[in-house]
Amino acid sequence: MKLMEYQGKELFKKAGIPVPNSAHAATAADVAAFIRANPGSWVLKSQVFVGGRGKAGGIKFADTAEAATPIAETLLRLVIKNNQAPEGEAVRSILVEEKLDIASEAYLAIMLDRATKRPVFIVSAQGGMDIEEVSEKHPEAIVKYAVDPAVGFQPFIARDLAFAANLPTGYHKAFPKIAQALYELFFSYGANLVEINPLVLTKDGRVFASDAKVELDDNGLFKHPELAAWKNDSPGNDDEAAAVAIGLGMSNYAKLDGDIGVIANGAGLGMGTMDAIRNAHGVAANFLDIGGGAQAALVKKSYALVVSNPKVKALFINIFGGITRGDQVALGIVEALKGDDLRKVPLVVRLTGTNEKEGRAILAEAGMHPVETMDEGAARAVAFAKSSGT
Amino acid sequence: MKLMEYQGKELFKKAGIPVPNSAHAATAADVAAFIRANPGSWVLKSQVFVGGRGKAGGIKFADTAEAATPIAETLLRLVIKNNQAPEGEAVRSILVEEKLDIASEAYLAIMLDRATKRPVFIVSAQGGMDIEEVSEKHPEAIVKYAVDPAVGFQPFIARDLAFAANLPTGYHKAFPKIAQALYELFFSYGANLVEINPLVLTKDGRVFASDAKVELDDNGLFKHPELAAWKNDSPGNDDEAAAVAIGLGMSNYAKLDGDIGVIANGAGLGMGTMDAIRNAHGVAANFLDIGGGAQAALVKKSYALVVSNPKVKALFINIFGGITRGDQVALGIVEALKGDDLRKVPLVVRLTGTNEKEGRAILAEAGMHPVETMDEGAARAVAFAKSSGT
Amino acid sequence: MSIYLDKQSKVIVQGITGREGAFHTARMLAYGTNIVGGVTPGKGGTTAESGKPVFNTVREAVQATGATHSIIFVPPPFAADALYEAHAAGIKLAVCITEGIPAHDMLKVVATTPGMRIIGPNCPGLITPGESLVGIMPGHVFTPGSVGVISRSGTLTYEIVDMLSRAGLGQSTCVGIGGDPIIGTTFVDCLRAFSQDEKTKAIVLCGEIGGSDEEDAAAFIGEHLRNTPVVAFIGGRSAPAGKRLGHAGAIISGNTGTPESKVKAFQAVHVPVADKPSDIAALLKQRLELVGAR
Amino acid sequence: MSIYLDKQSKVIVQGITGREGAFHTARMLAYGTNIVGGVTPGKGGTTAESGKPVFNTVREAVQATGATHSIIFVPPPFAADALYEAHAAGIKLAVCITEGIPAHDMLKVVATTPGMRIIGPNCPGLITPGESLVGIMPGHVFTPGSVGVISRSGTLTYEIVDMLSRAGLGQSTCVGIGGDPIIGTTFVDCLRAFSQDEKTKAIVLCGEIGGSDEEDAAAFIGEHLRNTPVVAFIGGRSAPAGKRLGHAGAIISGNTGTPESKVKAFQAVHVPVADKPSDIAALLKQRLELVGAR
Repeated sequence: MKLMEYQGKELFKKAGIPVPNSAHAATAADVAAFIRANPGSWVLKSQVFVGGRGKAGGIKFADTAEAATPIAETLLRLVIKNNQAPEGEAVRSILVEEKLDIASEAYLAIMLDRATKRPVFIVSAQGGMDIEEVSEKHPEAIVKYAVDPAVGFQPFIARDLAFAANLPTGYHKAFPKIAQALYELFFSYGANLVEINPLVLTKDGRVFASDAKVELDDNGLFKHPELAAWKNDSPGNDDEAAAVAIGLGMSNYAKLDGDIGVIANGAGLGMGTMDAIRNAHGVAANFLDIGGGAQAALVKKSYALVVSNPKVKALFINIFGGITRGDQVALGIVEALKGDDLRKVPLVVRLTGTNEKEGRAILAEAGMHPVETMDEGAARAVAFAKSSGT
Repeated sequence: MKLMEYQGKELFKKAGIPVPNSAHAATAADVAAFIRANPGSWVLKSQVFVGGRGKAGGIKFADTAEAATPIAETLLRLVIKNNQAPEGEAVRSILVEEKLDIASEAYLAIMLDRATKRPVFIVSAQGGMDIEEVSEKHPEAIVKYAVDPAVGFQPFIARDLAFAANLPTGYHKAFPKIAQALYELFFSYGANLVEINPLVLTKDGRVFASDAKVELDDNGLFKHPELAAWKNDSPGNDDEAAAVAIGLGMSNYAKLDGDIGVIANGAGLGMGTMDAIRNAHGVAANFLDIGGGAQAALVKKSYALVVSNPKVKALFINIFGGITRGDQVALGIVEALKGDDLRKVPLVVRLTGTNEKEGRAILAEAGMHPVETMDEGAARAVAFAKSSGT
Repeated sequence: MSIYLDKQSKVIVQGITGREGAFHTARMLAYGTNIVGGVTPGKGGTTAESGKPVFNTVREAVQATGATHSIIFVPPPFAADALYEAHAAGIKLAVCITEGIPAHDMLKVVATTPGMRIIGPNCPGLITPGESLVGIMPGHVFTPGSVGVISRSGTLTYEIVDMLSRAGLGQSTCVGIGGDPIIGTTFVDCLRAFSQDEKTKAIVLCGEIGGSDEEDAAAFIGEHLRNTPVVAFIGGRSAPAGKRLGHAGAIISGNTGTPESKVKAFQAVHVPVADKPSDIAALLKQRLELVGAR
Repeated sequence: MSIYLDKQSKVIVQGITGREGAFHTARMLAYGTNIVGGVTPGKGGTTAESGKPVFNTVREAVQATGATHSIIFVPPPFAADALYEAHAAGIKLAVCITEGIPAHDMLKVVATTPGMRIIGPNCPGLITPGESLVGIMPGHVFTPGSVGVISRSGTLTYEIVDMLSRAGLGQSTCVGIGGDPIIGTTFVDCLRAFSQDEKTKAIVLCGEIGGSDEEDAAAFIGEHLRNTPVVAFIGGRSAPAGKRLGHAGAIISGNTGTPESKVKAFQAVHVPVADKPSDIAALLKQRLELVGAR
């Protein structure tokens, strides 16, 4: 689950990480009212999940309520795009934040590192919008420390990072406390990533987290029921909600751009099935992994979810059973096709592995004859979709 | 620092360990008033640090305020003795506690184990007053588990202990939560020992910590300033307070029964000096370790503390300097003997090790001539004490 | 020979009386796995459906049976505890089938259970064909032979192995290492084990987009397995960037973990990357002939 | 030869610019210890009183000097952090002089710093006479020779070594293991090292009341050092039961840790226990003659 800046900063505040004064506003009127009540220089920051909002014009300044109103209206109509999100993301709300008198911008993050199997601190004295460029062109300006989870955070880690990254001395007093608080937040919320970019040193010597990027591990969310409300704001939520609604894991369904529906067991086979469709010159309409050990009812619901996408012209159900049993899958398919409540599309089934014989018998009784291989199934599904016209 | 039962139970309550209803009372009138306001069957438990209060008559029952008054008066006059504390300890106050309808008594403790360098859980289904006898006669009835500090408490540990100790099934639901809470208390307060004996299962199926023994590591107390008030109640406090008052560690001074004062640097040498005095057929009046790196002022204050004990007839200052410097010790001795504000007793000095030459020069100037060895010094001090008459 | 598992390996099942535990215990026994008992707290002293003894704790089970291997069918909130329990009881290899374990739980488990090899979590387990299956794989697609198989995916592995078997390429040991961000045993761990296994003459490596495990594997192959025929496959190459498809590992972010970076890494050490699973067997045969011809 | 330390060992001082750190750095340098630098955060790039370079972090110090040994003069609340830092920087042996470290801090340090030997805390350090001193011991009482000395006490060790030296019994290495409840290196660790050291021909072991380290040491001697002359001494035998005299270790509780139990354990493996420090040298000479006569 990704958090928006204002949500991340709420966690930061609780953890004792200094953040600038701010107010979260959903309308231009709210923005203006807040600035009227709190005279000063303010930054209006578009709240979106995609990166690059600064370069896309999503961050503006205002000194008065009057100046702020049209700016806020413009921001709230903005759709922010970048390479990773070409379709763009509409700005949802605005964080009105104290304008800082910046002396220096540093970078501080902790992420879960697969390779070392440890939480890794990443620090640079050259924070700000161009951190990725710094990373590419001056990798030596970025320092890292992989924390032993058995040891946890220790003060020396912060000292080591601050000295190795050559943080300006103005940071030295505040940095260890911020690094420790950030680690505790990372640890207690089971985060994949916590990032402060920039970590600002002001001209009067204060240090603030001027941005907040927090990504939590979905598998650990059950330990934090208090965050459930934010879950609804999280991107990809429509697909996740649909998956969860029928009893799948939240990342087991994703709608895509093509016209061939996919149901597979296991994420690997699901992706493999999409690859096979691409190899057969088709495009998948979705990714759907029924998980391990799915029962008939779940197979039926998965069918319903896939065909609820009107783009779907053909469906390829590709099962290689391990923990999943062929008979349960076959029963689910037969159930799904009964009656008229679910849309029918040309269907290709491939069914092998655990309880394959029982499953095939059930399908045969219903007049269905599975294909033998994934490649064969993909080719036939693509042919069905093409023959159904555009 | 040792806690009394009522203090330990306060920590238990905070940690979520179930304890019986109770009130802590300093006078018989308070006891009676509480029972009058809360009719029922109550246990009156003498609050002392020494063990064996049950066998010594320190625990009594009362169903009415009238019955309780004389009992409480008797208890508050009681001095409880055992093998470890032959001089006895006066009862300070009374814990008035709900009388439990006991079905079973178990034992649960966690202690810091030097040998494994781990916190060790100790569990027995045969708790109660005779746990030490159980330990001697039926060691197999006592099960242990050494927790890896890098891993910490995990639920399987409680399951393993409960099954291995054959705890009655009535305990099984409550036990893992209590074991976990006890471990967290042990860990977060830096305890040397936390003990529940007995852990009572009542006839109506509830589980309670019916007693509480908690001993905290003095070195870790700086992390818990909120416990400072209890420190004053802790046994040995007079000696500890005297030591801390002059700037020594709280366990660096202990008054003993003999007549030969001892000042040494290092606990090992301090104990060695006492041994040497015993070998010379004398008895030490105290243990005093000036610690490592003592300055002259501390040496003078230590002298003052030792001679403030009127039993002291002779003083043996035994220094083998490592981190402690001979010149500072010599300066302190010279300072102590100046003027009339401090009592003078026959003094034997032994001074060797770091800055020995400088120290001897200072002493020589003041007309003092150190002995060469510890044995020689001990013998001379014993001779001084004996010749000073009884 | 084989790696990690053979006919003699004594296996217990943590969660043996649960729905999945009982079902797969029966299948593993049918395959010939030397299952010696199982654990379900509170059911100690009883006998499982499969006829195997049930113990209250792993320690009891190990003491009574001498088990060295464990397979864990336990829900995500309790899986880390099950792994700690296995480690404390002296288990040497634990297969964790459970999907959905918090990554931070695994972070700590992996860092604090030295001496115990963990396969998974969120994996199909491992199999030494013809000898022992400790997992949820469909045993009948595997055949004994000399190809070592390592895979981040579960079901895709069955696909690949099925085709290897049909092409007459039997397997020494197949390890499903799991697709989670933090796993106990990596490609490199398995490659190292295969490099010391006399029976394994060739290796198939089935990776995925995301992470850098494949790049690390390529580096190891370049250094230690230059003379062993290896064929790789990268799943999820048609996945759109930024989308999350099931395995948390399959996130593409920045330039690391892209299919291109992985393909490049393998090609640099002369490991062909199959375009689709059905090409793997043919590519491996070519490589084997090449070695044979030398 | 010697154990843990020799003339070549490169040593850094954590807390080199503090009062104690600076004082003992000068004394160690005077003894001949190969001190290559020190660490004080914020003073990196300067030069200490002793003329040695100061670094901001242990990592910098190790990178610049190749140090393998560290001695720590840091107040109790920060000592655990200093030990973690030494470990993370690759230090192989750390001597922790600090007195008053919370036992729970040491519990975790000891459990999570594999590969680094910790001497102490609350100890006088170690010395290989004539070669190197990493500690706060008064160097002049030590003489090179072949007696290994291990002691839980600091100052009492000086006493004992002084008498050994006067009796012509030089020392190979002397280790003050410290008197705290949780220490990094135990009697048994040192005995094992001495048992593999060719130069060490005899051992003096200076224990204390409390704990079971002496009993463990006796068991090790019985198994592995039957042919080495060993003499033991137990300090604090006149301490009243239940009283706490300085070292938390010196608590007598129940029947464990009593002087009687320790004396009995040593006598069972034919290790004489001296009544007083001044008897040790004579007892050791007797033992050496006995071995010589065989």
